[in-house]
Amino acid sequence: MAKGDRGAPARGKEVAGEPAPDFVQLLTPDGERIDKSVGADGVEYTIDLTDEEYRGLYRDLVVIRRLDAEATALQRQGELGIWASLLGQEAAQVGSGRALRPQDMAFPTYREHGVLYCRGIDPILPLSLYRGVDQGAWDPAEFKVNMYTIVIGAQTLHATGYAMGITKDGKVGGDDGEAVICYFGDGATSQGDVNEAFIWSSVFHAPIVFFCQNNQYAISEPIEKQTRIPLYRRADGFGFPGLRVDGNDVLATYAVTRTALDNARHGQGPTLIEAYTYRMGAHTTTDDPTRYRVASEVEEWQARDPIARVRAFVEKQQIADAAFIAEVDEQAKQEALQLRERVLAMPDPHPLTLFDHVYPNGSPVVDAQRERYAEYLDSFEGSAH
Amino acid sequence: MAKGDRGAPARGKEVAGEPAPDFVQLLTPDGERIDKSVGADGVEYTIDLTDEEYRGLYRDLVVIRRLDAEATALQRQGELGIWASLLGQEAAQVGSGRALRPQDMAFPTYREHGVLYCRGIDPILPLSLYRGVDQGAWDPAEFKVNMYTIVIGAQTLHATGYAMGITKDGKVGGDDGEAVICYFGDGATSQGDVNEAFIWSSVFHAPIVFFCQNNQYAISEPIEKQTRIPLYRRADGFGFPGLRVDGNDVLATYAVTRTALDNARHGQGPTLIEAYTYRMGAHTTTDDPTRYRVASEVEEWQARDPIARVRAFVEKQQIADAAFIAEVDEQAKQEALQLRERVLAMPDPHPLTLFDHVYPNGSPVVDAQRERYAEYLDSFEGSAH
Amino acid sequence: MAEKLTIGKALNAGLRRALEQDPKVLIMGEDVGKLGGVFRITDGLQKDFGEDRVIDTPLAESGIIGTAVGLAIRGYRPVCEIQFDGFVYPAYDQIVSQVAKMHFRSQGKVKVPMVIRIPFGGGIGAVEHHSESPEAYFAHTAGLKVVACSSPQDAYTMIQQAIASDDPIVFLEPKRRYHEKGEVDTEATYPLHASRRVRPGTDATVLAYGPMVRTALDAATAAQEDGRDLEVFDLRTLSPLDLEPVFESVRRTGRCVIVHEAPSNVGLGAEIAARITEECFYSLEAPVLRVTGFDTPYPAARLEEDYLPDLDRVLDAVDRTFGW
Amino acid sequence: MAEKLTIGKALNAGLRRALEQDPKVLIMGEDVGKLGGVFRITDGLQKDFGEDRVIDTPLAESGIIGTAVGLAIRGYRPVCEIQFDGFVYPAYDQIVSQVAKMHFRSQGKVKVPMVIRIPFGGGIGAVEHHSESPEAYFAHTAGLKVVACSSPQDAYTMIQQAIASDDPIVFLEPKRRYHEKGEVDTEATYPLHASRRVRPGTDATVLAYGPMVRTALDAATAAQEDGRDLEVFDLRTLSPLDLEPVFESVRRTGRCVIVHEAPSNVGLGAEIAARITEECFYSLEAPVLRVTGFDTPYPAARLEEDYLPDLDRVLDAVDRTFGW
Ligand SMILES: Cc1ncc(C[n+]2csc(CCOP(=O)(O)OP(=O)(O)O)c2C)c(N)n1
Ligand SMILES: Cc1ncc(C[n+]2csc(CCOP(=O)(O)OP(=O)(O)O)c2C)c(N)n1
Ligand SMILES: [Mg+2]
Ligand SMILES: [Mg+2]
Repeated sequence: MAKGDRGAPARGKEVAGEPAPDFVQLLTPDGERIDKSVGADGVEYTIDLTDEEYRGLYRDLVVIRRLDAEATALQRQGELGIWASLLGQEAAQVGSGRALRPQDMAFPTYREHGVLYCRGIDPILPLSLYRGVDQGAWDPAEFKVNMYTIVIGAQTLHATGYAMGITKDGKVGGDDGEAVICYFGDGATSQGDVNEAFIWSSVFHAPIVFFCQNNQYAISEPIEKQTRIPLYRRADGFGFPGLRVDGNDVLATYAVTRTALDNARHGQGPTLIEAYTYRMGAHTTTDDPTRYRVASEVEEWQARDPIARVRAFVEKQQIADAAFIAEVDEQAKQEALQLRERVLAMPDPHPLTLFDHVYPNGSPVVDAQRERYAEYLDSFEGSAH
Repeated sequence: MAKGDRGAPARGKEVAGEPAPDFVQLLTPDGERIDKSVGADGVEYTIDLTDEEYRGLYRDLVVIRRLDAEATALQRQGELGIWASLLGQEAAQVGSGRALRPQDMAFPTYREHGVLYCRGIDPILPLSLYRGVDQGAWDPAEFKVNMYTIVIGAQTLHATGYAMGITKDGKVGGDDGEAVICYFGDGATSQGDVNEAFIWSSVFHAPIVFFCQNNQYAISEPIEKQTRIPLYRRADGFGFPGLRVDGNDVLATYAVTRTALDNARHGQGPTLIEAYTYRMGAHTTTDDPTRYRVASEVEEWQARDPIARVRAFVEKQQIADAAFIAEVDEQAKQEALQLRERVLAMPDPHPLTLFDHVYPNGSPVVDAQRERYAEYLDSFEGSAH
Repeated sequence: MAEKLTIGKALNAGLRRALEQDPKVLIMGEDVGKLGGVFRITDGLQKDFGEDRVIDTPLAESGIIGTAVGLAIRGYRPVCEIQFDGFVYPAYDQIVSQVAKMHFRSQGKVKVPMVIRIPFGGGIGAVEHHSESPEAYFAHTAGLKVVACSSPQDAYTMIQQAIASDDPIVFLEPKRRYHEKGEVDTEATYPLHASRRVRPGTDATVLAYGPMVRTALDAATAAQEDGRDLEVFDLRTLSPLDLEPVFESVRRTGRCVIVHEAPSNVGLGAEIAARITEECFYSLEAPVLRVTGFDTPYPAARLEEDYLPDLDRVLDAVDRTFGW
Repeated sequence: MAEKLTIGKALNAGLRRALEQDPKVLIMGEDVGKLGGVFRITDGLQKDFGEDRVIDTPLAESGIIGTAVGLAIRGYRPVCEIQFDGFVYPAYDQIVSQVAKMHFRSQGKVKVPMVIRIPFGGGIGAVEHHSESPEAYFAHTAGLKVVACSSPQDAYTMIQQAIASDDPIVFLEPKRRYHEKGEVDTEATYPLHASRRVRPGTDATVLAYGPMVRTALDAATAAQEDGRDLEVFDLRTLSPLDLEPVFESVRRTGRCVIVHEAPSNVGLGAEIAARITEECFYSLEAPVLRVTGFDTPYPAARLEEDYLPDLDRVLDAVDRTFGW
């Protein structure tokens, strides 16, 4: 698949240098604002933010990228077991993450570090999972972000059920209605669970936004291994709207996600958003993408960087000056530094915590094993062992 | 959902008494031939059979219904453990079954007795399964019909894999190309496996026809519990054509299935056919449909009977005379009688066959259990036990 | 208040009471609403509690369990019906990787208080996939609890206890016994996760659960005629097992036979035999023997009487423990 | 011809030879093609045998196994890679209800000669779902065979035998040992479904398979220093088990310890303990003891050394059998 300048092969042929008619874009790679953009759902999208808000988005993007780079470095140095970098997907995550209202609930995969950041989750928390210290450190109820899900697609059904619960609670139909956003990748769309989630959401008219980050790869497999047609069109067969957005455009992503969430909370049912983006790095730190993709492809996408275009925009529009840019860089640096220090200081879990929380009500079998293991550990105490 | 005269709620609103524009119909419930009918895929369908062929279809329909009634009676009399009647779905099964070419392969559910009949499978063979004598009596390779599959949707992946094998064998691309037909119900469309089968078939461009008999119910659940939009439209989201046919019209069903199979064998990939029909009887003999549907609905569908319209047609067109009609009735009666006698005469399996065929290469564990059980059975020999 | 109910009706009454007592309880599954389930266990519940609480779902087991997880996270207490044992496997991933692990992996922050009801076992003359005994698959899965009822009383009480518990519980119902009747004391209280001695005896210990409890009791009655006094346990909780009372019994009798329908290989019987041997090593007069389904797929209906443990096979095993 | 290979490379060489020898052999799975698999077990095979025979599939495990069934019916011999143990469950229905039963239910008319390769077990410091030991779930399933390799020689030989067999086989690969090296005789022949004594000894019998074979051998070496001579078996075939040689050993030693990573409850160890007790009742000096993962979900990586059986825990169990 040729990946054109705007990266938007849509229903018909992709026209190089032009966004396909149904690819929502509000900020070009050069930082030019597009006033209005019509989606595949026939809706005209636009956005009007305050300067403060534009600067906020820029800040998010920069900080998130910096923290991500720090995590990658920490992994290289052996401080994390593995890391799933979001490099290149910052706009998709910040655009959608900032579009959430406080009452909304998010169900992430394992790569949504940017979304977590937008929800106010301390960036140390996802890192404990990747360090191997725990398997989920933040409280989903407190931050309204569920735990990471590693089994591909499983969270789409959880999100759907949660959304059904919103309806049962009578929390749809007004501005204060609640909605769910469910994240998943292009590869995930092939899983039975994800398609079942589409069916259930449609049948129960659930207040949910399916947010697919099509980063063009599922580990080594390009999108052609999962579908012959654009992914957003999957929604057609299930009876709810689907649309594609430039996932490297934080403004367009914000606009379409905000609209879809608001539709959901007002009782208009599900939407599938395909955020067309690119995984600039490896799948995870254990992956070697040079085995399956060419450098020129990566370079093409480099030219559509999600941060560069916002910077160009805020500078050209004089929304931000050099001092602001420098300040954000400094903030990012400081946050990264703190993150590093806190990762290094993270204590290992005590062996016996292994037996905790297997069941809310406990189990005599687990208790006996804990006790026996404690005695066993004690038996080494003082020995040269 | 109101079920109109032609039973074809399609993309827009259903127009009572008129087939919706994309519902392929070539024979009205009154037995009037429609010359041409355009499907949702934009294709114009027509059919031109010889009188002999029309009579043949009529014969199939009548015999199949009669055998089915006999099986239901046998179950009532305790001779079968359970029976899944095809009553009302004869046209969908004969139309599609007769559309198969000898080299094609079918993957049925548990209700495709009519398809089996068209493929030349002795009707006693599926009955041994329902009698509890075995779990699959015919040779799939001989008749090119795989075993019945009871786990909803599982066979759709088998069918897809088989179709991928056809491509690997280079058996697509000409008139002698092979194709697969995969049967499933409206309820099955909600299973992950079925949607995965759509994805795989699309991605691998497999020579397969997905034949969904939408008989309006999955046990007690009406079609609205599975989808908000017509089922044939599911294909849109996966990138291959889908269309709806009057499943009570044997001619239309034959025409669309024949075309779809020929497209597949010529390398044009999958098609989804939704045969819009009705389960006139209970789900199985253990079911009580009066608990979940009203008599008037059944009566409405009675007026669209798949056999009555063919009879009206062949009589009006003088393709068949009273003698022919009587002869077919007599044949059906005779075949049913023979079936009954043979069911009653069917021997019970020997206890030790329980241990047969667990593994192609056998297993010492199973062998030991067989041996021990044989000794155990022997120990009762001669005892009053 | 005591009344005579079948196991099926007792389950229905227990579900009804759970729905009455906690508005967060939901029932979901295929055909559970208007039809009341293919076994009528949920009969009348949708009529009385509405479509919002008794939900006819799309035909997708992974969807049933997966959305139930989400509903549980939202604060609901879903009771999922799997129509037949053989149809639970499409949901297996959601059950073993999500339901079972959620509380552990969240360090207790996320609870998924769900009940997964499964009519299980054979003996009803059904076609394939309708007579499976999948309990070992769940008992081997840490994070799940597994229970099986065998009487109307337990059906009524245990289903309510399971629903009230915050643990995710696989609830196995002995489908071939749905029509068996017994007294139900609607106010009875006793622990959910406890085995029960259902017949005292002195000569050998017989263990069973679900549909095989009746078989074990019948065997004990028959053994009485031969002058053998069997002690019978209904295990009731399959994970965690409650074996202390069993150990006490085996220490007395020195002989033990375990009965279940599931295949022998790596079944519950293996675990129980291993544990008893560990705990009662010096008391055993013979190895713990297992009377189980064979290590073959569940056969066609006309072979199931051969496949399933029955009174004679239980007695044969008891005999063998005496002949050791 | 003998050469020194890692387990990973031996598997690769075995797969290559199978592809060469039978044009019906296919390899399919996620990332098995261009990437050569996340563990590089299929490295270079797509390049040499083409996309038609080494197939990068959509991301759907049920699809992988389900289409492989269809390909097998069509006459192919698919070798399916499941990327990690924890991702086999979406395919569980296809495996236990379709793959396992097809030959039986068709009375031998339909064969599905498939191999399902699963890198299994922990010890690699991974995140959740990447360190599971699901063997009991498959061994309890009649109709499946289950084997585990533990050395380069077996990796090379067993993978070819499994592919050549008409039985459907779950093939477990000890992922944490992929990099361990050993001699491979490419012409070696021996049976697939046989356990193997990998260390003779006289004092107690230790049983292991897959990644734990090395652990058991290390324990035996350490025990030697304490003056205890342990006999070690690599079980190799987990279903059907090949226990005759083990019985012979236990009758000699009177003591037995089983080691596996999977949780204890209803695990392989339970079956083996039960069988040994049945067969060697009068020879046992102590009950058969199990050294296993705990009955908890697999923990975070920094706890896995506590979770996993190691040399010390094996020796501790051996000690306990002597203290009985
Ligand atoms: C059920 C399951 N199968 C396989 C895997 C292994 N795996 C982890 S990530 C991944 C690719 C996911 O691709 P995509 O959905 O596009 O998300 P991305 O990683 O690109 O964000 C795979 C195959 C898994 N985690 N779960
Ligand atoms: C996986 C699975 N779940 C549940 C069932 C029980 N069951 C048997 S038939 C059926 C309804 C099937 O409906 P549909 O697909 O419309 O086919 P129909 O019976 O109407 O021909 C159900 C739920 C099953 N066989 N398999
Ligand atoms: Mg991706
Ligand atoms: Mg139906």
